[in-house]
Amino acid sequence: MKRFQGTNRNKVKLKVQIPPVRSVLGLLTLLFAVSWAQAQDMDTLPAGMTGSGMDAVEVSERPEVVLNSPEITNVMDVPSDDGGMILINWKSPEGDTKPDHYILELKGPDGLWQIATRTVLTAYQVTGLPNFVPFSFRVKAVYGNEFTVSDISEEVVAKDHWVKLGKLPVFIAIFLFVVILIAFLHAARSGVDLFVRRISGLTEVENAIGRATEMGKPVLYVPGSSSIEDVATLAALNILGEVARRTVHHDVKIICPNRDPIVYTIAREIVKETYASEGRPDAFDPDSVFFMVPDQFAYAAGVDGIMVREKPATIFLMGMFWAESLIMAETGASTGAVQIAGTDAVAQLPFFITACDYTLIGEELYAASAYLSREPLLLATLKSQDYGKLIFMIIMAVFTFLALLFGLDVVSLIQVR
Amino acid sequence: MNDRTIWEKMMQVDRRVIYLIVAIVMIVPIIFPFDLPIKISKRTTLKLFNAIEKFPEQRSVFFISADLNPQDQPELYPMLVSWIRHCFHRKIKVLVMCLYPTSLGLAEQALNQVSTEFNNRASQGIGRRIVYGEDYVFLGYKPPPIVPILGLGENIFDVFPRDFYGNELKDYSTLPMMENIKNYRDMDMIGSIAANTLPVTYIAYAQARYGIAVTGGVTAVSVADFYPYLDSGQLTGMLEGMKGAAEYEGLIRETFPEEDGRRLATEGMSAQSTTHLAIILMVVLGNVCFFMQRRHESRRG
Amino acid sequence: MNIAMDFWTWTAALLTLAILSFLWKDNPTYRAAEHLYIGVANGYSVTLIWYNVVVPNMIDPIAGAYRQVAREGMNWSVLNPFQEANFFVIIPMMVGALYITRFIPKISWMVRIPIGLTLGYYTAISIPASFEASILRQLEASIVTRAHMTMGFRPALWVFLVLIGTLSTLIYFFFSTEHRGILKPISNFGILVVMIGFGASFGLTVMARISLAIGRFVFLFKDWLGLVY
Amino acid sequence: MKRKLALYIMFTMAVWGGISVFIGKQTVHNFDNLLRNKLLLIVGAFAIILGLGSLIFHHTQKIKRNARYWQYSYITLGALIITSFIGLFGGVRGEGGLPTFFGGTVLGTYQGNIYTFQDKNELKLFKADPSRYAREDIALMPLPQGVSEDLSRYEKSVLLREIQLRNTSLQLQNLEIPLMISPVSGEVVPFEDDFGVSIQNIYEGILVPCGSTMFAMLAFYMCSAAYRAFRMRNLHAGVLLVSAFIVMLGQIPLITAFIPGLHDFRQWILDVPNLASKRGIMIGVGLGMAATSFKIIFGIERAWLGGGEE
Repeated sequence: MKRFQGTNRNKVKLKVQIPPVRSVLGLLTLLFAVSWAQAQDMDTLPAGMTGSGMDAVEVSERPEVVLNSPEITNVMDVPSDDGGMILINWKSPEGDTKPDHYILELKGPDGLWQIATRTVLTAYQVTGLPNFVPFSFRVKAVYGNEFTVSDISEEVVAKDHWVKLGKLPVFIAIFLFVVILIAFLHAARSGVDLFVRRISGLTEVENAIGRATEMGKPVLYVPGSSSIEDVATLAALNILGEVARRTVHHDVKIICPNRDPIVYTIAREIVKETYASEGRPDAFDPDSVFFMVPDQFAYAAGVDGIMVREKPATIFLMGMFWAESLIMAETGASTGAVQIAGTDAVAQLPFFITACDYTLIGEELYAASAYLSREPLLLATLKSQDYGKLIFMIIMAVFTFLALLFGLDVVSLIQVR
Repeated sequence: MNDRTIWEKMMQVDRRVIYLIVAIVMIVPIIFPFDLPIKISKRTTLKLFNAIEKFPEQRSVFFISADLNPQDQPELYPMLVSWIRHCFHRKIKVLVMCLYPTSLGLAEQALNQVSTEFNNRASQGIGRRIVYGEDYVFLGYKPPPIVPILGLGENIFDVFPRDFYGNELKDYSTLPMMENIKNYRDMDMIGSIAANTLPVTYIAYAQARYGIAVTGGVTAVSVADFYPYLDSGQLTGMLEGMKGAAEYEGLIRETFPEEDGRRLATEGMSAQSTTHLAIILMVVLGNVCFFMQRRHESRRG
Repeated sequence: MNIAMDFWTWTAALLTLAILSFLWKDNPTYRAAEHLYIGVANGYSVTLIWYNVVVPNMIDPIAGAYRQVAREGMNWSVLNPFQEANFFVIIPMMVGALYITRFIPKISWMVRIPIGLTLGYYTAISIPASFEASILRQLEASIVTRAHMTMGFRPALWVFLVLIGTLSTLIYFFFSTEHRGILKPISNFGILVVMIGFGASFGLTVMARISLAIGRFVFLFKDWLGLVY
Repeated sequence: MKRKLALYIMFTMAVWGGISVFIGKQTVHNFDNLLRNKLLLIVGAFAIILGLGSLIFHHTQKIKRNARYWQYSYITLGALIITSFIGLFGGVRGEGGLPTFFGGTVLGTYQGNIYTFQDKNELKLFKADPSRYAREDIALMPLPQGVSEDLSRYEKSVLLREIQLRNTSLQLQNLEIPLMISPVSGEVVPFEDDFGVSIQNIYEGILVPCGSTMFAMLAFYMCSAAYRAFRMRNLHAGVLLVSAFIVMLGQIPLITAFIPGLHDFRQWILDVPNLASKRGIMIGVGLGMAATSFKIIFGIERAWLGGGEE
């Protein structure tokens, strides 16, 4: 078995000259100050910051002025969407008097005019329309108690399209991630050493199982209380394999109660596979991984019962948890077991941190199986996760820089619609 | 080991002692509740209250999506009751719907409770009578959640042909208020009472598409999830857990002197506050013991 | 004093007490309540699955399709899965039945087929979902623009601070290099921000959980014992 | 080969699931919905058989081996069988083969115009003669023989509600009353749910109290966790403690009334550092999720295939 060898491994060299802390702080302050000063000079609000609601436009009471009607400039099916949407633009009426607001109306095949929206803007995206049904539109400009009406627009149908362009940023991000992943997988296959720093919660896993052997007591593994749809459950199942491997080596009993029948099926296969691959298929107890109950608190009650009756030496609480997190963690703490928890449920992390000995916070849970196994291919996924993060950090910093200093609309580049 | 200091003993006190203390500070105020001064949160509770106060009488409609479960009852039920009370006082029409079958009982209970309160007062000559169909309609439940959330934007009669009691929704002689309500555009605000992020779903689907104001009544646990929406103005105020409900009860009591209904959240707040205080004292005590013990040890070398 | 005389109120009250007794220590009443709870919850979910999944998605379509064929004779529409009544559902039922091959050692490998189907689909749809909701939307929200700067000095500063906090948190979770040099103070700041966030969650949750316990005691004292109005 | 087959199936499903998100065509959407909401649901429903098999095996093993506390396994198995029986045959809302209320049998319904009035907060129910519909002279007729005037709780609540809703104390109402043979007296009486056990009774009488009590125990656990773990051992623990402390204090009306600025400070903690940390964790988690998903889709992690033959 490959073991973690800490710092004497080859390190990725960080050759960049590291600036001192003070200059980083100074730079940040400077950026803030410059952009602040720039923003104060602007006399108009940038787009999207105009006040919303009716109070944005002053009502003027001048009935003698002739009120002009608005004009529809553009009616079109929203391109590259999943259908049901039509975009309408119109021009505000000429003249000094500005309307309070507009009423956009639409007419379907039933021939009745219906209100689509009331708005102060001069564009609107109608949603939820049936596809391939013609609709026509008109805009009313409302001045106090009076209004003027635009000409009726041509008929337009909403269509669904093959490619949703609004999702393009998601596609690019995934593509980028896959490229990084494949690069690292390639590197791992060709034997490049992938460095990962020490993660304290994870190095304790070995020790904790060692402790269970000394005491001759079982290990309790709770793979979260969610179903397979939660990726955290998958991560927990991956870690289960690593924990089971160590229990085989130390010849300790593993107890794994489950809440979801599909998770139970996979968990059982994983433990069985581990016993087989470690050459001890006979030692696999089919009753060690079992299904308990699909009810959230009944599961917590049952796990509590196992904790106080079986008195496991080590308890793993991995995966997705809700309110039952502290019920399990506190009961476990009262039995004196070593507890290692890991979840990406941010609301439950504080409880694990207070009640457990070691906690894997958020993405550490996802890093765990790679870290524990030290298998190059798994480490490659961990590295891609890490470098993906680096790229997003850079984007965050650079885009802020561009937006603040040059006022570029960079946010729309990554906006998902 | 006789040289264990009092600090050390206190630090390792049996957890059952703590449980006992908690139980006592919780039970005593339940049996003997007391009143507490409550500070109103401006950004959340007051904002919502003022928004509802500004609705025009008689023709405004407050649409409540009551999605509370029995386990959230202590926090969320008082909110529902308060909203209904406020609307009835202000002669605002109330439309109630549930997205989960488990919420039906509690929603109906709240409506019955408030209408009985008003009718009892009315029989003594105070206030007005509440009539089903004129002042409120209970739509019942329609799965899955996304169907009514989106469908109500188009046509309420497609989603709910009948109300919870089996009356035709289009039968305007029994349900006169439905004559003027067709979809979100005829409603003034959506109030979503839920222990999860349903208010966000309403923002995403109902507000984004149909431009209706949305407010939320949420549990204290999930409050933090909603602050971004409160900042951006997508949520018109909200009620935060039992505290928010108690504040709202107080506001109603202040504004409408005839209101004499039971203030569940305010009552619960006394047990809540004592327990809170107990926890805070325990944390302080735990730390005092910890530091005293450390000083003791360092002095001994 | 106005004790409830209803059988189910008593059951509920006694079970409540039995489970609360676990706080003292594991005891026969808790063990009985726990085992009862697990058994009943399983039985209830069997009922729910039967009436919410099996009946509407398997029995009703097949029975409907059978009636349709009996009435109108065979036509291809009964194989259309989009139709309410159809025979098509038999195919996923057969795939689902492969789960049961686990009990037959010779063909037990077939259990991997339904697992693979479920696993593949749910794993894949989580990828775009997590990129969109957890990454791009958060990225979008954390970029500071000039619009933020016009909101006033303090809000602008806070938005800036949120960005710095987010970046430091991310650096704390960066596994590929040791936290040395400039990274050390930044990642230390990151973990401090994380801890403040966790403290806030903890503080918020305490309030809600107390409400739950209060609700339980109100049940015991009001609905059961009738001590409180 | 057998492992490869499962891997190929998994990969095909993954490609479909991943790509369908980017396609806007309604037909694709419809098929995806069918797959998710119907087909995979049906496949997944069979897994519960494995689950129940495991549960029963676990408990029968315990009884067989006379393991510690084996007696309690009888409770679980008994409760499982009884609840499933009542649920499957009674139905969730009365749609089952047997009547909803196990123990009483609904014979049929009594239909007719029922005249109700409220007198000193007591409800009485009489049959109204439909031929004389005029409001003033409704004939007050007693109910048909065998139907007692005492109504079940449910009917009382229905009538009480009607009276409140209609804002009147007099009401002509068309009602359907289920009838049953009383197991006590053998007479035909209005249906009483008190006689039997329905799955709803079990849900409300056992599952809800057990669940909410487990949930409520959190309050106690939280206090003991706070007492034991909230100590300023180091900087991190200290920061956690202080921020939790301020948020907790800021929620107590008594205290915010006396300490100015506390309320705003609590808000600042929620709005700024809390938001920053949650955002950072979320981005990292999102990437971790993607990495884990790809690990499975690319077949790098294939423990789920289980052991045995290739």
